[in-house]
This record gives sequence, C-alpha cells and structure tokens, in this order.
Amino acid sequence: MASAIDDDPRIIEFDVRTDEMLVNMGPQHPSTHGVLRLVLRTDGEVVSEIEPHIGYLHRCAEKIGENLTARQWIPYTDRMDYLAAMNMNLGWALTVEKLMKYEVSEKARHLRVLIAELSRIASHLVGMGAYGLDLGTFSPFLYAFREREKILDLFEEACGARLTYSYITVGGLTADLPPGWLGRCEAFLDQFEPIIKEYHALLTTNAIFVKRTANIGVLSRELAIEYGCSGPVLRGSGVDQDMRRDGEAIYTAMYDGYAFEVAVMKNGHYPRDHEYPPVPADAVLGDCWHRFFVRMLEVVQSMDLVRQAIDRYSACKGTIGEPLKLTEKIPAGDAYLETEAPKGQMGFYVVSDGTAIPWRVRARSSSFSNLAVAPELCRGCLIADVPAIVGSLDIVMGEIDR
Amino acid sequence: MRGPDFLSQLDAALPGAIVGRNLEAMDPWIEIAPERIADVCQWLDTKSPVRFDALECITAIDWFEPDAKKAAKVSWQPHTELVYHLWSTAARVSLVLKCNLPRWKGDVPGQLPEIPSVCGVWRGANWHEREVYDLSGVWFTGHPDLRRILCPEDWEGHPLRKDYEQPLEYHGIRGK
Amino acid sequence: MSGILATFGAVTLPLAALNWHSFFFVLFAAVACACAIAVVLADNVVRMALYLVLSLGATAGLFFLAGAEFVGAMQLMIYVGGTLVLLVFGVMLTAQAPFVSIKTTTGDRVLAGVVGAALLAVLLQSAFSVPAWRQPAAGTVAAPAATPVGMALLGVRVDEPAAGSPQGAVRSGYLLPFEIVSVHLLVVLVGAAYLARAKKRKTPRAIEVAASVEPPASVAEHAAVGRGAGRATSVLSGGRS
Amino acid sequence: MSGGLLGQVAAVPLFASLLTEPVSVAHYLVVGAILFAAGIVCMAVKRNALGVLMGIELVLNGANVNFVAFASPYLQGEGARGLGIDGQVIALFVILLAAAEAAVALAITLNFYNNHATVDIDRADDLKG
Amino acid sequence: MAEFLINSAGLPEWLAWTITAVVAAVLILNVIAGGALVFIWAERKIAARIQDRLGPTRTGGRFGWLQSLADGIKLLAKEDLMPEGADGMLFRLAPYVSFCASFCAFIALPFAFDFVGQRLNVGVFFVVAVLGLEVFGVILAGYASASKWSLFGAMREAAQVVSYEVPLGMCVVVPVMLAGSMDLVTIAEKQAGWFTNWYLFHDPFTFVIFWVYVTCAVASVNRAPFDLAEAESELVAGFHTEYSGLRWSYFFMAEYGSMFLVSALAAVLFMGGWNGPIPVAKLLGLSAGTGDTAGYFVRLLGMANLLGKATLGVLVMMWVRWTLPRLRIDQVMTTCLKYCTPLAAAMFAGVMVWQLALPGGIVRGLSRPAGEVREGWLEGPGGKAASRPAADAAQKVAEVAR
Repeated sequence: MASAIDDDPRIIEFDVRTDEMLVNMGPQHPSTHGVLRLVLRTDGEVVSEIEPHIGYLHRCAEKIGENLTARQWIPYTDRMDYLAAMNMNLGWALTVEKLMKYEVSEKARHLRVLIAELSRIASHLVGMGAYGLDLGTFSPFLYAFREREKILDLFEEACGARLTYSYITVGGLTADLPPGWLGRCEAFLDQFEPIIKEYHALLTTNAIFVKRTANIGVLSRELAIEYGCSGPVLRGSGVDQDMRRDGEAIYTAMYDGYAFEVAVMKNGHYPRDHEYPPVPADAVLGDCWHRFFVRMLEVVQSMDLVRQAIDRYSACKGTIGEPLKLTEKIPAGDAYLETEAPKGQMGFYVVSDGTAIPWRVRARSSSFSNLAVAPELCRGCLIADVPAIVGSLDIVMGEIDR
Repeated sequence: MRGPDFLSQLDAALPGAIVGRNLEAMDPWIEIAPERIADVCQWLDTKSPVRFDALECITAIDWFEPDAKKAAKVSWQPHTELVYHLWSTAARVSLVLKCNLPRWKGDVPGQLPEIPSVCGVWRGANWHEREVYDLSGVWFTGHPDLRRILCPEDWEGHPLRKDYEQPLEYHGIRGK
Repeated sequence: MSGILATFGAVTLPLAALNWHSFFFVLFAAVACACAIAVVLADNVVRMALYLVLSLGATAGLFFLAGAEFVGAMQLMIYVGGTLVLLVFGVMLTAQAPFVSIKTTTGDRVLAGVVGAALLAVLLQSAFSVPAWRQPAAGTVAAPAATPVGMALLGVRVDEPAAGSPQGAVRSGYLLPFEIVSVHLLVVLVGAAYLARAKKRKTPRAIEVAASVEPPASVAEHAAVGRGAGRATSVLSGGRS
Repeated sequence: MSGGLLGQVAAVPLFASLLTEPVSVAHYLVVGAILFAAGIVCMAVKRNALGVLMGIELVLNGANVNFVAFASPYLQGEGARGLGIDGQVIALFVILLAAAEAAVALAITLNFYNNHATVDIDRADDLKG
Repeated sequence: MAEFLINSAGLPEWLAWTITAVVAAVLILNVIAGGALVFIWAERKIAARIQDRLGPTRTGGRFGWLQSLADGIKLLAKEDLMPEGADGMLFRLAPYVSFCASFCAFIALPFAFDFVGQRLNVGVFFVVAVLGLEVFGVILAGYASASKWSLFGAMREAAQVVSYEVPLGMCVVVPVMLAGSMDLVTIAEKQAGWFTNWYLFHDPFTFVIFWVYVTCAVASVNRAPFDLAEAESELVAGFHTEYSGLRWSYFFMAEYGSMFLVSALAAVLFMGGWNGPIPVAKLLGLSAGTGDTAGYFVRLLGMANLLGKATLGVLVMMWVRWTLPRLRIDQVMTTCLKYCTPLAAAMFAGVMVWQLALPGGIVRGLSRPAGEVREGWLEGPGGKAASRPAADAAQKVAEVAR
C-alpha cells in the first residue's frame, strides 16, 4: 500500500513542513451542484483525501412510495433527477409495466423515445454548461441554458410543466402531443445542430479547458465497473455499455428499429457518424475530458434518435392510448429494471404484495454510485481539480439523496 | 453458461451456499445463506464462468406487518430480505441474489441483524451497504466504515422498517 | 472681491507660511517612526509585517522628498515585495501552535526599552552635533534625475562632484560592486530554489500523521476557526459508529 | 495661562516650526535614529525569528535614511560636504543586499522550523541542527 | 493650472498650489471611482451581450446606465459583516490598503502631455512598484477573514503576483530601454507621430513582448483566466469571501482601477500613450507644448486618445474573462515561470540586438532612428529646467566616451 503511494508521481512533498487542514466544501458552495458537502483534507493546494457527505436533500422517497400507488409515485420520481425528470418517469413506469407485463401502444412507445431523448439532451446541456462553470467560464452555461429553455418550452407545451413533468406514466403518457409540436421540435433540432460546434469551440477544444480536464481524475475501466459507475462516466472510461442496447427486453424493445451507436471509444476512436473534434493528445481514456466528451457525443446521438422518433411517431396511426388507472393493482412479485438515464443507469425495484400500493420500492441512483468513486479520483489532486472532477461526474443531488 | 448449468457450477464450488431458488420468476433469483454471501460474491466476481464484476444495488425489504389484523392474514413470517442485483459487464447479464435475515438479531428488538459485508468484493458496495444500514437497519460485518449516510449521524431508528415511528421532534424541528 | 480674498487670506495665514515639503516630511516621518515602534510592540506576525510595510512605505516617501526617486521606487518594489514573502511565511510558520505563545516577558521588554532609549539618545545627540547638518538648502536646487545613479552603477560618473569635495578628486564608479551584487543575488536565487525544490514523499501523509502522538492543528484551523473544530484522525469521519 | 498648558504652548511653536522651516539633514537623521533604535529593540525583544528579521530590516532602513539624507541636494546648505550620488548608490546596494539577506535568513528560519517545529529563537540553543 | 490661478485669478501661490493638488487628487479619485462605475456597467452589458442576455435595462432609463450607481447605493446601505474570529483591525484595513495602492499608482500616470498628477522621472518603476502593493490588501484580507477559503485565495494571490512581477518588470524595461527614460511622459512623447512610431511596432521583439506584457498584466491584476485568488468555483469567492457592503466594493474599485491602470500603462509604453495612430494635431500644426488654448485642446484630444486605448484594453480583458475557463494554480505558475519569463528575457535581448544592428528600423523613415531618440531624451520634451542635469550628464558621457 505504501509503495503504491510512493510511486505515485502526483504526490510530492516539499522540504517545507506544512500542516494539513480540513476544508469544508459545501453544502453551500458554488460548485458542488446542490447540497453536496465535501470535506477535503489538504496540504496547501494538494488534496490528500476527500470525503463526500450526502443526505442534505434526503426525503426518503422510498418510504413515500410504500404509501402511494405506483402511478401516484411518479411525481416523486420527478424530483430525483430533476434535470431529466422525463427519464426518471420512464424508468419507474417501465419497471411497473414490467411487473405487470403491460405493453404500451406503438405510438406511445415512439413518443416515449422522443421525449426521453429530448430530455437527455436537456440534461446533458446542463451538465455541459455547469461543467464550464466549474472550470470558471460562465458563458457556455448560459448558452446551454438558452437551448435547454427551448426544450423546456416544448415540454411545457406537451405536459404543462417545465421541471417536474410526470408526463410519462405507468401505462403510457398522460397526454398526446399538441398539434404542430413536431414541427417546432424539428425546427429546434435544425437550429440546435450547428450550435454544438460552438460548444466544441468554447469548451471541448479550448486549450485551457483541455489543460484543466485532460489526464485529470483518470477513472480506470476496472475501478469504474467495481464502483458500479454507469452512463457517461462508465463509457468515458471505455466500457462499451449502454442499457438502451444491452438492457432488458422491455427497455431495449423501446428502441427496436432505432439506429444509434453507443458513444464510447473503441479501438482508439469514437464513432464517426458525425464530425467531431479530435481527441487531444493529453487526454487519457477515463479522464474528465473523455467523460465530458461522451456527453457531448450523446447530445448528437440523441438528436438523431429524436429525429428518428419523430418519423416513427408521425407514421403511427391512432392514439397513444390511455395510461393505467391510478389505483391499478399490481400483481404480486418483484421486478428490477435499469434504464439508461442521462446520468447513468437508473434502476427501479418494485416489490408488490398484490395490492395497488407496492410493498417496497427502491431507486438505485446512478449519481449515487458515480459520486462514490469521487474520493478515489480526487486523491492527490489539487483543490482546483476537485470541482473539475466532481463536475465531470455530473451528479444531481436530488437523485443521490432521494 | 446460463441458467441451471451456472447454478450447478456455483453449487459445486460452494456447496450449501444456495438455500433456495426461483428460476421462473420475472427476475430469476437464488437465495444464499446469509453467512456465505461474501464467499458467493467473491466467487461470482473472480472465479465464476460469467464474471459478475458490478454490484448494481442492494435492497433490504422489511417483511413485517405492523397492523395486527393484517398481520394475521399474511402468508409469510416477519423477516428482512436482502436483495443483491449483480451485473456482468462482459456478458451483459444480471443476477439476483436474495438473503433472508431475521428482523432482529436473536429476535431481540434493537439488535440489528448481521450479514457479512461485500465491500471486499466490490468497493462500490460501501455506500450501498451504508445506505441499507441507515435506512433499513442491517449491520454489515467487516464493513470498513459503517455509519449513516443519508440520515443525520444522530438520527434514531431506520426509516424503511415498517414499524418505524417518525420522531415528533428533531433538534427543535417539529416532525409531524 | 479683494476684501473677501483678504479675509480669507488672513484666516488661513498660517497655511500660507506652511512649507509643504516640511509638511510632507513630518507626515511621512511620523508614519515611519510610529509604525517602526508599532512593529516592536505588536505580537502578531502579520500585524508586525503590516506595520513594517507601512514604515518602509513611509520611508520611501521620505526618499522621494529627499530627491532620491529611484531609491524610493526601489524601496517600494524590493522591500515591500520582500516583506510580502515574509508575511506569507509568517502565516505559514507561526500560527499553528496555539498554546505555545512566542511572547516576550515584561522584564525583557523594559530592559530592551532602556537600551533602545539610550541608543536613541546617543544617536540623536550625534544627529544634532554638527551645525552644518541643521542648515537646510538655500535657493532652488535642480531636480534630481535617475540618470546619474544609473551611470554610476555602470561605472561612469556624470554627476557634479559633491559640494565641498576636494577639486580634482577621482570619483569612482560602481561597476564592480554592481557586478558583485548581481552575482550575489544569483547565488541567493539558486540557494532559495535549492531549498524550495520538490522531492518525492517518503512516507504517505496519513501514516505520518497517525504516527505522531498529537498532530498539530492545521494553520488555518487555528487561524480561522479557533480550537473548536474537530481534528481528523485517519479518515474524515464525523460519525459515531 | 495656567502652568499645565505651558508644555503644550511650548510644543506648538516647535511643531509649527517643523512645518514652516525647511527640512535639513538633521531631521532625516532623527528619523533614521528612531528607525534604527526601533530595529535594535525589535531584534532584541522578539522571540519570533521573523520578528528578528523585521528588526534587521528596520535597522538597515534607518541606515538608508541617513545615506539618502546625506546624498540629497535638497537638505544641505551650501558649504556642506554631501555624499552626492554615492549616498544613493550605497542605499541601493543596501536594499539589494537586504533582500538577499532576507532570503538567506528565511532559508535558515525554514530549516530551523523543519527541525524544531517552531520559529521561537529561544529554542535555538543546541549546536547541532 | 497653478500658474493659471496665480497669474490670472490672482490667488496667493500657496492657495493655488493647494487647489491644484486637491483638484488633481479628486480627478484621479474620480477616474477610479467613476471609472469603476462605468466599467462595472460596461462589464455587465458586455457580459450580457456575450451571453445572449440583455443585462441591466431599466435603472436610469435606457440601457440601465445607472445600475452601478444603484448597486453602489445598495452596497452603502448593506450591513457590514465581520466574521467572529476575524482580526478586526486588519479586516477593516485591508480594503483600503488595496484601494490606496491602486489610487497611488495613478499619481504618476500621465493622461496627456503635462496632464499628470506628479511627473516622476522614475514613473514606470513607481507605477509597477505601487501596483504591487495592492496584493498586500488582498493578503491581509485573506488572513484576517478567518476563513480557509480566504486564506487559500490570499496565498494564491501572493504566489501569483510575486511571480508575475518578474516578467512584468522585464516587459516594462523594454520601452524604457528604447526611450532611454523611465519617465512615462518622455516614453510617450518618444512615440509621437504616426502609429509606426509606437513601440508596439518598433520591431518584432517588441511586438511579442507586448503580448507577454498583456498576459502578465492580466495576471497581476487578477483577471480571468488568472483570477485564482477569487476563483468562485473553487474558493467560493477567495479572499473577499467574508466581505460585504462598502468594504467589498473597495476591493472591486481597486480591481477595476488596476485594470484601467495596467491598460493605460500598456497604452503609454507600447501604443503611443496620448499620441493617436494619426498625428492629427501635428498635421494641423498644433502642439501640446504651448500653453495657450490650442495646446490645451491638443492635450484634451490626447487624453481622449489615451482613455480610449486604456478602455479598449479593459474591454479586451472583459472579453477574455467571459470567454475562457480558468487556469489552475500550477498552470498559472507554469505560464509565468516557464513561458512568460524566458520569453520576456529573450525578447529583451532581442530588442537590444535589434537596437544595435538596425538602429533605424527596417524601412528608413518609418520609425525614428535611435540616435534621434537619444537626442530627444537629452533635450527633454518640454525643454524645462528639469532636464538640464540630464543634458549636462549626456555631455559628460560623450566626453568620457571620447
């Protein structure tokens, strides 16, 4: 153990004997993405250890879920990853549908894909913008929010809410799209596509950005898997895993017929279906830059999926169907399902005793596992790297604390 | 290698570890003797033909009905069930392990049931086990740093237990 | 109009007699001396450094008043920069032993005060001993420039011989001392760099801290929070279990 | 006019004369003397190595004031034997060497701190480092 | 102005000088305070425009031009908070130290020929030295605040400013060497004429060193991407975390004052000071040296010129701030010690060689030959008594050289 530290080139000591200090980062800190509290043990600027303290946003949503019917719990899933509430709704709805062996209509299926992928774009936009903020540049944050607002406008039209939608629900969706929505959505995509280049110019390829992120917080493939990391964090480490492709049948069936390539580096390069900036020479697979870059790729990928979904959805005749009753009984048994939320694999587990109210619900949050790896990544980094590393994990405290 | 073949391998490697199984369920599961869970996980992670290298989730289900009338009707005995959801990155398959624990150790209320920690197998289990301990009250022996994670350090009780009573007051904050 | 002006002038007549050069001298001298004494009296290193800087800054002002603008600017730049580093080290090195107070006993203070007063008396006596030193300059004097200083450092004397020096005396330049000082500074630079060089850590910090019986509280721990804050043992746990 | 005010009355002309009379070398010498004495006392009194260092700076500074004063054409009467430019040059050297001295002294202080975990020079009573 | 008061208004000499001094001081104070107001407003507008926002729009009618004033009044009315463990005296003193340093440096800054608080023959040196004092306030603030974040900010600031003074000094020495004087008025006068006379275009080396100067100047006034001392994503607000109300606004004014100062210094040293790119006044046959109304007008024109250039510099700093991410502290030090310092040293040597090899510039007539510059230095721009000793000295040099 000691030798491992000995060989660590990042850890240096100066002749000047200095003392360590404990620094409290958060829960009211500009760059801890909500109410995360990190206790840093630092020696000057060098961080020797960090310890996350979570739970400031704990509401015990799982306990609440034991007192509500499955559909009544949907709004509580909204408040988990509140930046991508649609995906949370979807995860829970699919889990209950899995237990009930219920299949939604074809049209609802495509609408779900459409909404979920749009929500993924919105979430990654926040992740990208806030990451810029963590690194000290403010403008990309507002650029990202400018585009996100347009997505939220679309969502508002569809379901009336801008943050906590409860749109996708058990057995379908609460409402069909209003007329003209698809056109506005396509208009948004056409307008948004060229803007991604600007993001690349401002962040991805910016020399200072690369210096701040490349070879920082390198998360090895093995460590990522061992900690149960998922989503862009896992793919940023080069693990080719995406629940939309590798998940359970009920989830992958949703994406049946959709063409997309998992955004992961294989054989030294990323999928080349679009024009991407080259990987900088300093970047190492698994570092902050790659995690960020995977997110940027997924934005493009999701745009593709949204376009495909629009085509399929408009090709479907009929209605999306009605969602299940609020008090629909759930058959006895248990079901666990992981879906690919923007932040990672969001797992829901439902145990039923045959009544409408589940006996036990469980939310396995991706950010929870992603944050758990932060202490490993921050060992021996500088104070300025802590926001850079934690920011690259793109966590949402609502999801961690539940 | 899937299904019964896989199970027989596990049984051969660790005889007596599997105490129950249900391969017809929606998510097929096997029940492991609680004291063997760490060994089983170790085997699954390192030696099994399908290496389960990721622990996705640990769930504790409190099978207890506080309402005496309803309790008379249920078919099960009160117990705490631990569910481990494993995932193999290479083979892209999942596995569900279940363990049945008594609600209280030695049926003495207040004594938390114990089960070996799997932190030595997956480091990611650390926080999951802390959460289960915090919310459901299961003591993981051999855990490096088992303390509350979501609730405050001085919180009393384990909220996800069915007989949990919400405190009326916490540091001057009204509870109900 | 003229009447108003006259009244105004009469009221502020003392101001008219004011010698601004003397006024600023008194101002700067007072600041310099007061802060120098404050350095002696202060206990906190950072405050001492602050007073020192003020004292040195005021002295730079005196230099400007005396026509030595280059020296004054130099004083500001080098001394203040140097003191800055002192200040940083002061924060780094001193604040962390809360119960070990580095204070002087009253006896020492009194003794030093007496010695200092005696020394001051001698110096003051000598300062007033030469009548010529008490005669200020008469008439206007040409504004000084930095050029002669620079030329002198290059070994060329272009300034007028100082008043009263013997005619035809050879006045030396300062090229050799200048070079010596340059080399001297280089040596000091290298030495400082040698001292502050980085080397690889021999033992992990955690072990080191755990091994010491009572790890000293951190710098800011003391400086910022005081003694109330908890001290980490091995991990950053705040937990009971 | 009461006797108690007498001292003040005497002080006022002195102060006024300070403000109205031109400054001479002697004025500067007084400032230099005070800085010098303060520096000496500081060196003697302080137990903190950094305090001693500051005392040294004060002493050197006091000397500098004298050099500059003697070099100044503003401060001396016609017949005075001034230092001319030499005074300024020497003051410059003093400043430079003081900087170097501070660096070396800081290095010593640091080493001392590394060995003794304090900068209290009263603890520097062993001959071995 | 004093002469005018004495001769025309018939005031006694002492009164005239006092009034002149007070007016000069108030003017400089207004440059800082008023300048800060304007620049803060400008920064908000510019940042807003860069970020697709409107910025302040309402206060003071259109464009929100009274916003800074309103904020200033708000700051005045704010409660003055001080942490419990703070060192009260130092905490209260620190903002004034910073502000005074920024203010004092303006004393030697010429705004136009003869428009200068106090013409010093070591002007450049004085400005740089006094500017370095500003860091003192920052360190005191950081130490006295009793906050670890503040202490971090202060330590970063100390390291950064002390390091950047080295290359900054080297950059500043180059125009000094070319002009043969440390007097800012002389340096600017030497660049009179067409813009080809500017030291920026004197030779390739000065062009490069100008950019080194820009980098170092931005770093030494703590602006992004070098704003490590107040890095909000890492250190909350760095050294002024604990400050509020008026004290905080003093830091702000000092920051904007310093920004303006280094920009004005860049204008004087490299961009001809008050000499515009086209010598309009000279073409019209006017001269700043005359004491009549025409001369006054020319000086006003020059002042507008200098203020314009300095403002341009400040605007560029704002542009940079809202575009780039922040560097890490080790990267900031690397930039200084590994790039800026050697580059400045090399360019310094290059300028020397250039002066020896090509004293007249590449194209004769485009820039002044060095000899002429030297003569001008000896004569002094105003032909005043002040330059007499220098002229005598030069004669001596010539004699010695023979």
